[in-house]
Parts: sequence; C-alpha cells; structure tokens
Amino acid sequence: MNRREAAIDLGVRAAFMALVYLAFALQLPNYYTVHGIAALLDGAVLIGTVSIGVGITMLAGEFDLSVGSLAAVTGVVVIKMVGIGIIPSLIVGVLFAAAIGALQGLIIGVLGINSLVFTIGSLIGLRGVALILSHENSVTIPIDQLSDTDFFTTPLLGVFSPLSAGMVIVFVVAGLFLRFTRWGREIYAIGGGRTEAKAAGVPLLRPMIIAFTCSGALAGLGGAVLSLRLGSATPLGFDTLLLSAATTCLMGGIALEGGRGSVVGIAIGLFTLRFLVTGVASLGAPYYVQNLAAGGLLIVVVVVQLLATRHRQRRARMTLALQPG
Amino acid sequence: MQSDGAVLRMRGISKRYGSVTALQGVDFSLAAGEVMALLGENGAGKSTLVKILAGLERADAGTIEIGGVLRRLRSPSQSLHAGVAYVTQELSIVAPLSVAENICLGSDRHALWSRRRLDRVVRRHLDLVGLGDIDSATPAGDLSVAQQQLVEIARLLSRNARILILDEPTAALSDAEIEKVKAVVRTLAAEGRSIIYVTHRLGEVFEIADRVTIFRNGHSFAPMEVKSLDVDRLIEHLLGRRLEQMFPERGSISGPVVLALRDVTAPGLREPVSFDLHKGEILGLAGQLGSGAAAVVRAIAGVTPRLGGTIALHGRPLDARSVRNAIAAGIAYCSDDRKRDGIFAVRNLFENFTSPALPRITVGGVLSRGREVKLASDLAAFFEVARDRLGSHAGKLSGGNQQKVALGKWLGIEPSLLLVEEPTRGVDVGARAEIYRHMRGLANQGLAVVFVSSDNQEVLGLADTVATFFRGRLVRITAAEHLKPEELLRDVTHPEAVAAGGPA
Amino acid sequence: MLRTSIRSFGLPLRGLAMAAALLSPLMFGHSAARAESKGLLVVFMPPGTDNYLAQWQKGARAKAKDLGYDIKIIESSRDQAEQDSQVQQEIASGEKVSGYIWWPYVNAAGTGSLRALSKTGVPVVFTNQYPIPGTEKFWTAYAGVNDFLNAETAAKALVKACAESKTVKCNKGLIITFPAGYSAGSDREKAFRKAAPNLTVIQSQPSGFMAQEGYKTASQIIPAHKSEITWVYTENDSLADGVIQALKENGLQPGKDVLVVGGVCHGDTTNLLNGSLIGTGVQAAFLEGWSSVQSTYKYLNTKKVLDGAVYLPDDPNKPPSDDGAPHRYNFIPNPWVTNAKADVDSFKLWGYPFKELCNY
Amino acid sequence: MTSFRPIADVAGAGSGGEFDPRVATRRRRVATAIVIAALVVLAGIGGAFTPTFLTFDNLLVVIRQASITGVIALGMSYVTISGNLFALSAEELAILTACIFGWLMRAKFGLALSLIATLLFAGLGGAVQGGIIALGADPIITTLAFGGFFRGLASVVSQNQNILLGTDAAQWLGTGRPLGVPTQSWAFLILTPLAWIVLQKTRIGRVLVLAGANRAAARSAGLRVGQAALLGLTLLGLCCGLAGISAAAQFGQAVANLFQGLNFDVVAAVLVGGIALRGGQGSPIQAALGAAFIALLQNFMLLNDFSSGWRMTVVGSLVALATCLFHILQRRRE
Repeated sequence: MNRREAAIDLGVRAAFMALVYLAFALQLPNYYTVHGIAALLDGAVLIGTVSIGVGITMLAGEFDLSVGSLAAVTGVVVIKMVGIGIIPSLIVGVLFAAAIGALQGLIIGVLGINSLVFTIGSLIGLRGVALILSHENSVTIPIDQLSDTDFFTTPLLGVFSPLSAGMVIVFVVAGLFLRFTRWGREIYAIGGGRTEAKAAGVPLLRPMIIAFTCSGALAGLGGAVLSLRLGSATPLGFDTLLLSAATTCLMGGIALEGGRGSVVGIAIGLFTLRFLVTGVASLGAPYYVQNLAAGGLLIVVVVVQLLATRHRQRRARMTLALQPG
Repeated sequence: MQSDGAVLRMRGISKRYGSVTALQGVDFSLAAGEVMALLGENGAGKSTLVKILAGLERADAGTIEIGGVLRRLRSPSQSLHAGVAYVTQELSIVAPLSVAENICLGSDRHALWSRRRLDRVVRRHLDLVGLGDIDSATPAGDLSVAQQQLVEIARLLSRNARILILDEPTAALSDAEIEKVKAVVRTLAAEGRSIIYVTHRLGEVFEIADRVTIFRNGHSFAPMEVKSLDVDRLIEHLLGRRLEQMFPERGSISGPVVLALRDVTAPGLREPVSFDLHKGEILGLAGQLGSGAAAVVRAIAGVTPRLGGTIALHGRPLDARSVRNAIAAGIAYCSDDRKRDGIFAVRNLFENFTSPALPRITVGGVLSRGREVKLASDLAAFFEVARDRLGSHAGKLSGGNQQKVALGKWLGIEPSLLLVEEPTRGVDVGARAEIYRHMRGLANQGLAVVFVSSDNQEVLGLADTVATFFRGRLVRITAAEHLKPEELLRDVTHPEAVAAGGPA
Repeated sequence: MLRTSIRSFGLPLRGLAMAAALLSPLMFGHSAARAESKGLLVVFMPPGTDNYLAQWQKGARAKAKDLGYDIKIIESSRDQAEQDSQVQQEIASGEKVSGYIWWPYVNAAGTGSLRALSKTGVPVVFTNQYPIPGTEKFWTAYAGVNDFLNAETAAKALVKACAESKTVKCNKGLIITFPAGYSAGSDREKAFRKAAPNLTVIQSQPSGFMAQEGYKTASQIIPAHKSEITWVYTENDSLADGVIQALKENGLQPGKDVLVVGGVCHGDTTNLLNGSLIGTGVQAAFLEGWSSVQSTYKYLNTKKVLDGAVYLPDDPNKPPSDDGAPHRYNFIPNPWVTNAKADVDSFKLWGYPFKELCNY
Repeated sequence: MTSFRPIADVAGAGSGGEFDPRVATRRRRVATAIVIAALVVLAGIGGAFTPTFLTFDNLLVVIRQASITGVIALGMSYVTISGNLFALSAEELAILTACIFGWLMRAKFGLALSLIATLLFAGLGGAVQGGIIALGADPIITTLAFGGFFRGLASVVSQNQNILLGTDAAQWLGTGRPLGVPTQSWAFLILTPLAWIVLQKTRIGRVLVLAGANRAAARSAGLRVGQAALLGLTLLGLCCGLAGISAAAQFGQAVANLFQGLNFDVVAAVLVGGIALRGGQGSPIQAALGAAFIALLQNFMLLNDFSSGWRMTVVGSLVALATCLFHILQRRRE
C-alpha cells in the first residue's frame, strides 16, 4: 500500500464514520448539541486512551491482551491510595501500570516470545491480582469525596472537558511521537519488518519496551481516571475493554501484522464505534443489537478490506514483473 | 595497536550451532582503506564471521579488536557504535517506512525525525548511490528490489563507519546497478574505510578487492594479494579442484517436442516469446534480473497469468491458470527462493519429499506410512541425501541439501517438465556440482528441463540450448556448444552490439 | 494510475452502502411508538443477555404500558464505565424525562453516575442492588429485591427443614455464591451466615449464575467432602440445579442425605417439584421490574416519599395499589413456597401463578 | 505421452521398510513429555497435600472438568497448527449452538433432527469464518467480528430467556455415564486420539500441517491451502457445537450467558500444552494435555480453598511461565 492508497483508505474509513454519525444524528438530537457531543467525547475517553496503547503495540507487530485486566488492577490500586490525593494517586497508578507494561515488554523483547501468547497469561493473572488486592470486593472512595473528581467532566472549552481534552492531548502526543521521533518510527520499523529492522541496527528491545510501557501506562491511565471519576473500582471491571479497544484499532485500519496504520486511523475507528454503540443504546435498543451491529460492521470491514487487498494483489500480480528493466 | 595498520583484528573466533561447527579458531584482520574479499563455499563460515562482527551472532570464543581496542559486540547497535556497518545478504529494508527513515534507521544521531530534516540528512547519500531523483519520503516498499539494495548502501554510507561489510550485495542486482555498487565500494575505500566484501562471484574479486581471504570448513586461510592470483588459482584454492569437473557430460537429444511456446506474452515480457523444448533437453534461460527470463517460466508454471499466445505440452494446449493446474499437467516448478516457498523448514524430510505427491501416498484419504517412507527414501537415495537425515527438519539442512529437497520433491508427481529458477542460488560450490549432475541425470532419463539463471557459467555448462533475454525480450536461442562466453555476456548485458546475429 | 486506484477503492464504497442499508432498519424502528403518553421513563441497566434481567424488562414494560408511560431501557455492556457514559449521553440529550430507574452494573462504582442523574432534578428510583449507605441524597426511592431478606428467608427455611428432617442432622455444609466481586453475592452470603449461626460452613465458593457453573464448582468440591456435607446453600435455584446434579453423581440423595436450598426461583422447577430442593422463594424478576415502574409512578403522582421501608404485601391475587406515595424502600415480597406440588400449583402472587413468575 | 518415473511404484511398499519416521522424530516430543511430567508432579504434590485428590472419583471429576475446554481445545489446536493463530469466537459459537439446540428441541423437532441440524449449523458457523480466512483475511479479526455477531444471534434465538427443552430426550447427552464415565469425558477421550489420527494419518490432515508450516511452500506444492483454514475452523465449529449441545442437554435448558470466559480457557489449554503459535507444529494431544493440566491445577486449588483471585493469578502465571519455557526450548533446538 503506497502513500496515496493509504490516504484513500483513511478517507474511506472517515467517510464510513461520517455515515454512521449521520445515520444516528437523524434520529438523535444529542448527536449535534454541544452537551451531546461533549458527552460523546467523554464517553470515548476510556476506550480512546486504551486504544492508543493497544494500537501502538499492534503497530509494533505485537498485541497486548492484558489491558483490561491491567486497567482493573490500576483502578483498584488508585482507589485504595486515594488518601494521598487524587492527582498523586493517579500518578502512582499510571506509573505502576507503566512499570508492569515495561516488565512485559522486557520479557517479550528479551525472550522474543509472541506477545499474543504471553499476554494471555497476564490477562488471566492480573485479573487475579485485582481480585486479591481488592479482597474480591468493590473498593470505594468515601461518598463525601465523590465531588472531588467532578472537575474531570466539567466543561472546559466548548465541548471539551478536562477528561476529553486530556484524551485529545494523548492522541496528539502519541501521533507526534509515532510520526516524528526516532523512537516512534522504530516502533513502526519493528512492526513492518522485525528482522529487517534488527539488521538495520535497531535495538529491538527499546521499541518493544516503549510500546508495552505505552499500552500499560495508557491502560492504567484509562482505568485510573475512570475509577476515580466513578469513585470506586471493582476487580471485575473493564472486562469488555480489550475487545472494544481491539475493534477500535482494527476499524481504524491498524494492521494486525504490524507497521501500518496511524493515530488518525485509531481516532476514526474510535468514533465509528462510539457513534454506533452510543447510538444503539440511546435509541433504547437492546444490548444484543449492539453486538449484532458491531460484529456485523466489523465483518463488513473485514470482507471489504479482504476484497480490496485481493484486488490490489491481482493487479500487483499482473504488473509484478513489469518493473523498469 | 599494531604497526601494520590493522583496523580490525579477530582472533580465535569459534562458533557452534548445535552439533555443527561453523567457525573453528578463525583469525582475521583487516587493514585501513583496503577491500577484503571473503570467499568460500556456503557453510564455510564466512557469513557467520561477518554476522559475529555485525553483532547479529555471538561468538563462543575469541576476541575482537577494533582500532586496537577490545570490543564486545553483542548487538547490531553495539557494532555500529564500534564503527562496523553491515549490508546483509537478505534485505533489511522496512517496507512501510520511507526511504529516508530507512536510511536513518538504527542510527541514533537524530531523535526528531521530521520529513524535511531527514531529507536533508540523506540527500547526499542518495545522490551518491544514484537514487538522487527519488522522493525520500516514498515508502521503501514501493521501490524495486535493486533500488532497495541501493537504499541499504546509502544507509551504510550515512553511518560513517570505519569498517563496512557487504554480504553478497550484488546477488539480486542488474549489471548497471552492480557497476554502481562497485563504484561506491571503490569510493569508500579511497576515503580510507575498510571494506569486507563477501561474494560468490569470482569476477568481482578481481575487479575491486585488494586482498582475499578464503574460508573452508570453518577455517580461514591467510589472506592473499589479489594481484598475485588468477581465476584458476583462486578456484583451486577455493575448491581444491578444477572447474571442468563441475559440469556433467551432455547427452544427445532426439526426443519429441514436450513443450512448445508460440507468441507467448506475460507480465514482464515486452515481446512475444516462442520456442520448442524436447524430451531430455535442458534449456537455459539466461538473463539478469528483469530480463524476462523468469517471466517465461512463471507464465508456464501458472504463477503469473499468460496474457497471450499458446503453450502446448505434449502437443496439447496448456491453460495453467494456477500453480495447481500446472502441477496437474505434470509441470514442476521451483522458485528462486526455496526458504520462502520451496521447503517446509519445520517439518521433516519425509513430509517435505512427499508434499506435492500426497495422492500417491494416500489410500482412500489415509496416508500410508509404508508408501511415504518408500517414496521419500527413494527420492533421498536418488538425490544422495543421507538417509539418516530424513527425520530431521528441512530447516536444519545445508543450503545444498535444502535445494535437493526443493528439487527432489517434484519427482514424486512424475513430471514431464521441470522448471527451475536459479538452481544453485545460495548453494556452495561442492553441492552445485551435485545439483548439476542430478539435473543432467533427470534429463538423461527423459525429463525436459528449463532453468533460469543469471550465472553465465552455469548456463554455458549445464544447458543444451540457451535462450538469452534482455529487458523483457528474447534475444536469441542457440545451442550451448556454439555459444561463446563473451557472446552470452553481451547478449544478457547489451545485445544491441550483436543485434544482427540473432533471430529475435 | 489515479483512476485505477479509485476503481480499487470502489469496493469499500460499495461496502459502505451495504452497511448503511444494514443500519437503516435499526434507525427507523423506534420513534414511531411515541404517541400521546404521560411521560418517558428511562431505565439504565446491565445487559438483558441474562434471563433475569430480560424478565425484569418484561415486567417494567408491562407496568409502564399499563400506566400510560413510555419506557426506554438503556442496556450497558458488562462495564460500569460504559453505563456511566450512557448516563452522560442521556443527560446531555436534553430529552424530557419523567423518571429514571437506576440499576448499576457494579453498585459501588455506579455512585458517581447516580449522583449525576440526581443533579438533573428528575426523580431516580433505585432498583435491584441495595443502595449503598451514604448515597441516600442521590435517589428518591428504592424498589426491588432485598438480598438480605432473601438470604435470611432461605436460611430460615433451611433451618426449619433441618429440624423437620428425619434423615439429616444438619451441621456442616457448603455455600455456593455468585462470582467473586459481585455485591449481591456477598450481601446474600453475609445475611445467610447471620441468619443461620448454628450451621457450620466447610467451604464458601464463588461460582456464577448458571446451573453449568454451579455444577462445575460443586462437582469438584463435593467428592472431597462427601461424607460430611449435610446442607448446601446456593444463591439462586439455577446454581442449586447444578449442585443437585453433582450431589446425585456422588451418590448423595438431595432432600434425603443433603438439604439444598437456593432461595430464588430461577430457571427450571423440576428439582423443586421432585423434592430435591427444600423449597424456593419467589423473588420474581417480572415483579421487580413491575414494582420499580410502579414506585416511580407513585412518586410522580404524589411528589412525596414516605420514610422507612415497606414490604409490599404478598397478596396472591391483587397487585399492590398504584395509589399513594411510595416509601423510601419498597421491597418486593419473597414468599416461601415449599416443594409440595399442591403448594406450587396453587401459588399465586399479585395475580400471577408460580409458573409465570419463575419459569424464564 | 510419456511421464518421467525415476521412482519405482510405491503402491506395493511394505510397512515402512528399514526407516521408521517415528524414531527420527521422537526427540521432538519434548513439549508433550514436559506437560506429562508436570501432570505427574502436580498429581504427586496434590496427592501428598490433599488426601482426596488422588482418588478415582476425583480424577474422574478432573477429566469431566477438562472435557468441555478440552474438546474445544482439540478444535482450536487445528486452527493453531494450520497457522491461523486462534479463533476468538469459540465461546460465542458454543453459546449460539446451545441456544439453537434448545430452540429446536423446544420446537419439538425431535432429538435426532435437532442434533443433526445443530451440528450442521455449528460446522457451517465455523466454515463461514474458515472460508473468509482461507481467502486471506486475518483470523483474529475475522473471528472477533463473528464472535460479536454470534453473541447477538444467541440473544435473538433465545430472546434472552432460559430456553427450556421441555423434554428429557436429550438429557442423557449431558448427564449420562456409560461405564461410570460422563458422556463429556467420553467425547473428550475418544475425540483426542481421533483428532490426532486425522491430523497425522490423513491426507487432509497433512495438508493442514504443511499449510501451517509454510503457506507459500504448500501453495507452490499444489496443495489447497485454503482447505487448512476451512478444515480447522469447521472442526472447531463442530467441537463448539458438541459443547453447546452438551451444556443444553445437561440441565435441559439453554441461555445466552453460558460459557463465560471459555475462549481464553481454551487458548490457555493450547498454550500450556506447548503448541507453537507459528503453526505447522504440535499435536491435538498437547492441547488435550494442556486442558487436563489446567483442570487438575484448578481442582487442586479449589480443594485447598484458594480464593478465586489466587486461582486466577496462579493459572495466569502458569500460562505465562509455560509459554516462556516452551519458547526457550524451541529456540534452543533451532
């Protein structure tokens, strides 16, 4: 896929997102009011933040399955520590999650083990840790302190609350990092061609640790912020987060084999999915319609992508040997 | 530091892979500003040595001194820091990244990579390798293989390394590009950098190398001045035998026509191609990369679609729209990349040998172990693969043995036509002779064989008939006996000079 | 070149059209029903994939229709964060809502969203999960089950059955609960232990909601404690179904060697009728939904809440009256039914027979 | 027309001549040996600490526990060995088939017809995914998408109600104990060697293995690579169908929230069994052993009253450790 094709691909996905938006906006006035959009943005914060982390590992040709469990552990940790203050506990929580992510990246990088395989272990194990830390119960902050985190969602700038503005900042920073820094491009490099990148002198461990630290930290950030805002954390929480985040990335055109995709794509995938899920729920349709619609949509994306790829391959096959000679 | 000006001194380097000794106490040194060629059969240890130097492999024993300082080279980046840059045999281009990013990849000089800044950094190097007119922001995957190889060289230039390793850099390049690479090598040496040049092409040794180090069976021999050598002496050192022994005797061809192409066009061909191939005949298609030689066999094998003309097999029209069709018609095809699609590296030889002939070892959908063992051992015996290797993974064999498997498995389908691209790519000299002998043996037993090769010696030595290709056109078809090496070389490099001589 | 690449992307565009066609029926199915009505009730709840919740929805819809209200049920995924986002979305929609009914996925974690709902000034009726102390100012009334009562009833019935049994002398037994971390589960366990202090618990094991999960857990623990088990308490009858099968496979006769109590009719009645269960409590999901809507209505009608708790009468034939103000806590009844067929057949609550309330 | 025949006819070959491929490949069965050793060690430790652990009854329980996960893991091992990583829709397809079976039984289609129709549907559900994957789609994304879709369909079929089968006709399938061994365990014990035989001894099994080992080489050897994904996913679908039917039959009811977390249980079994993710290597027996090992461990922890938190932590760490161990072994051998 060359640059123009990539741009067209992104354009088609964006058009698709707009279509989903319009389909629901016709029915739901809150899709175009300031409050409604603000709520849509706030509702996208958790999945958006975590999706970037998952997306970064996918760009590196890896897959972090542990994000949901890690978000739950971090939520429990942060709520238990909230006595030291909201922001300090948030920072500690994110550092904790980043450390776990870095450790995973280190093990995966040093052993060269497939992360899909390794993180199934941490997916199960970290959930167990969350249960142990919380004594198998929800942990809460005192009710009179609930309003302490109100500032998270108080409108700040038009449709942006500090929370959604934070998400936008995360998106922008991640985008700039991936696009314009050596470390960011190394993540693409090890995803686009592991042995090639190694042969070119990229130290594989560094991008690997960075990618998993990002996904750990962002999963932790999502889990911590949401838990603080809700005033409690449950060890069983964030169960569906992994699938949502993965679906977001896939809808946004992040290739599972690594190296291809962009933060803009993740944003498009995120809102395509959020428009759909929020819309279905707001209409009062049963939950299974969400399943059907999201599953069906993803099937459509898979099939269309497949047909487009095959078409391109057929063309490439015809012109394969027609190189200037 | 020694007074002889050695920038690199490796002492007592040993390396084992499992039970195989790749290097045994090898000493190696390199002087500043020299081009040192490394020669040796595959598996002789030269690639292992440069990989250790490049930080891709770790030596089991031995020391490495660079610029008089002892170094531990545990990773490519450590090697880079020590001033060693490496262009691999396999490409190290990351397809989704841009050309500029690929050049800067692995260097830690700039933390921020904006497009404009990178372009400024790499422009000079791109100009030097003749890629001055491409946009450095193009994804490298969009370039041709040769261009990618040049990008790698440009990367190497950007490294400012004192020691440059080029591991068979010209294997996939066309002549014009090879010239470019050689020119770059000479420029670099003139600048005072030392170059280790790993190659299989003896000609290149004489053209650019100052000294040559020969490897045999994991040992290295003392470097020799190239000026003091000629080709025969070099080959003698390399093999311990003479070139003539390499190619088997030709037989006489009198069989019926097996394959007939009439005005065939296919992707990669600019003009229609026609020829006949007889039973027991070996046809060599000679040509450099992009010449169209490979395009012909790919069209016959159903890998790429045939765009026009007719192909007849045993007088009946063949319409192979896929590889499966072609196989069903009795056509066996070996690509030029056996690791990619020739062998199953993680399966044993039984399974490899019988893979195209499953129907033959199956009774009612169930595999018969007896038949499988019989077929595989017969094939192994035919190709002289040691029987006790049959249980090991194909990936563990030497390049030569792998090639025997990739070729030999086809006999199970009882083919009437064998198509082979680059039959001895990545195969050491000793095993080459064996493969030539087997191919001739097959032809003698009545198989029609077409092979594609960019190795002119191979074409001249092995083929009965030679078809030369240049830039998508068939230049001419000649009996190999009547073809002089100089003519062949001209045909595949600049046939305009002999345009009057050929029918095409 | 450009033209070919546009052609190659014609495929995705065609895909878009297909997707849009798939989506459109979904769009237009809904707004039609909004005829003349007294107002709109909005329910937030976990997904109805669980049959209990689906049954609850039926009751709520039936009562809302009865009272002339529109009802919109917003189901979340199994995620408190998602539910919170739905609350924000609904509040932002500016839709005119007469009352909210709130069923958090995780009770404690839902407090923030509950608070947000309360700030809109629209009455909020809490249901199913017993409100956490301290959140009183965020909700208008509670209507639904009482997990403590429920477990207590089960415990009392078990103690009584033990006393009456000629074959078992109850001492040691097992508790099989809802999954770890699920608050209704720990509430029930606590209340059960408190109400039956003389029963010795060998092991209390979190399991799930369904018979299969109950079986999975029980079939592993029971062989080890075969000789000493005299009773088993599970947190609903589906789990009990699993336990009963495991007991039988280990050669223990439920009702004779071991007394099993589930306490909440759920799923199937086979084991109740054949005596494997000592009885069951009719905590009907249908009635819980029904009464949540009724309590909302009663508040909207009177704008008043009476202090304290009330157990809605367990009149067999007549549902509680729609008149008057709701109490602060409105618990649906949890009448006990023995395993006698006559008892089951004749049972009625608020005019609904046992079969209708318990088989879903 | 003449064909080239350098090789004598193999049809008359005997039982294997002087070469036995098994001898040569024996040393590669390390992974299997490790899992078996781990099973024995765990059983020994368990027996020493927990008196009831090593009783016949308890071992029967363990096998019963391993059965559903194990049967699906057999199907999953085909998917993995064929080089298609994992299918993340096994849980959902099992739920859907349970609901469909329940629905058919309730609608009085009769046991035989319901069984056949359900299994057909299950196979079809797998085959559709397999077909799309065979065309070149990514297996993870495809199965993820179908998983959501199946889950939604299960809700539609069941209307989110408990579907009561209303007849005991199917009960035996879920609760029967021929010779004292539960039907599920019979299925597991019979299907495991069967799966091994199909993979090892049949032509289509060989195609699957070769396609997993090197897709391009298989294609250029003229094998139908698409068959591998199709076969793997279809068999997985059938295994899911068996699990669904057994679950519905066991209690005479089906509901849309069965099998919570089954996907990862199955994948964990495949990984603990030491099957390499890159395909072309491993055997269904390893998946079966993996499932048995996890069941044994779970049982041990349950009997010793580990909290669910600790149980999950231990199992998770085990999966991580096992995968690291097998990975290192694999790497050392290469």
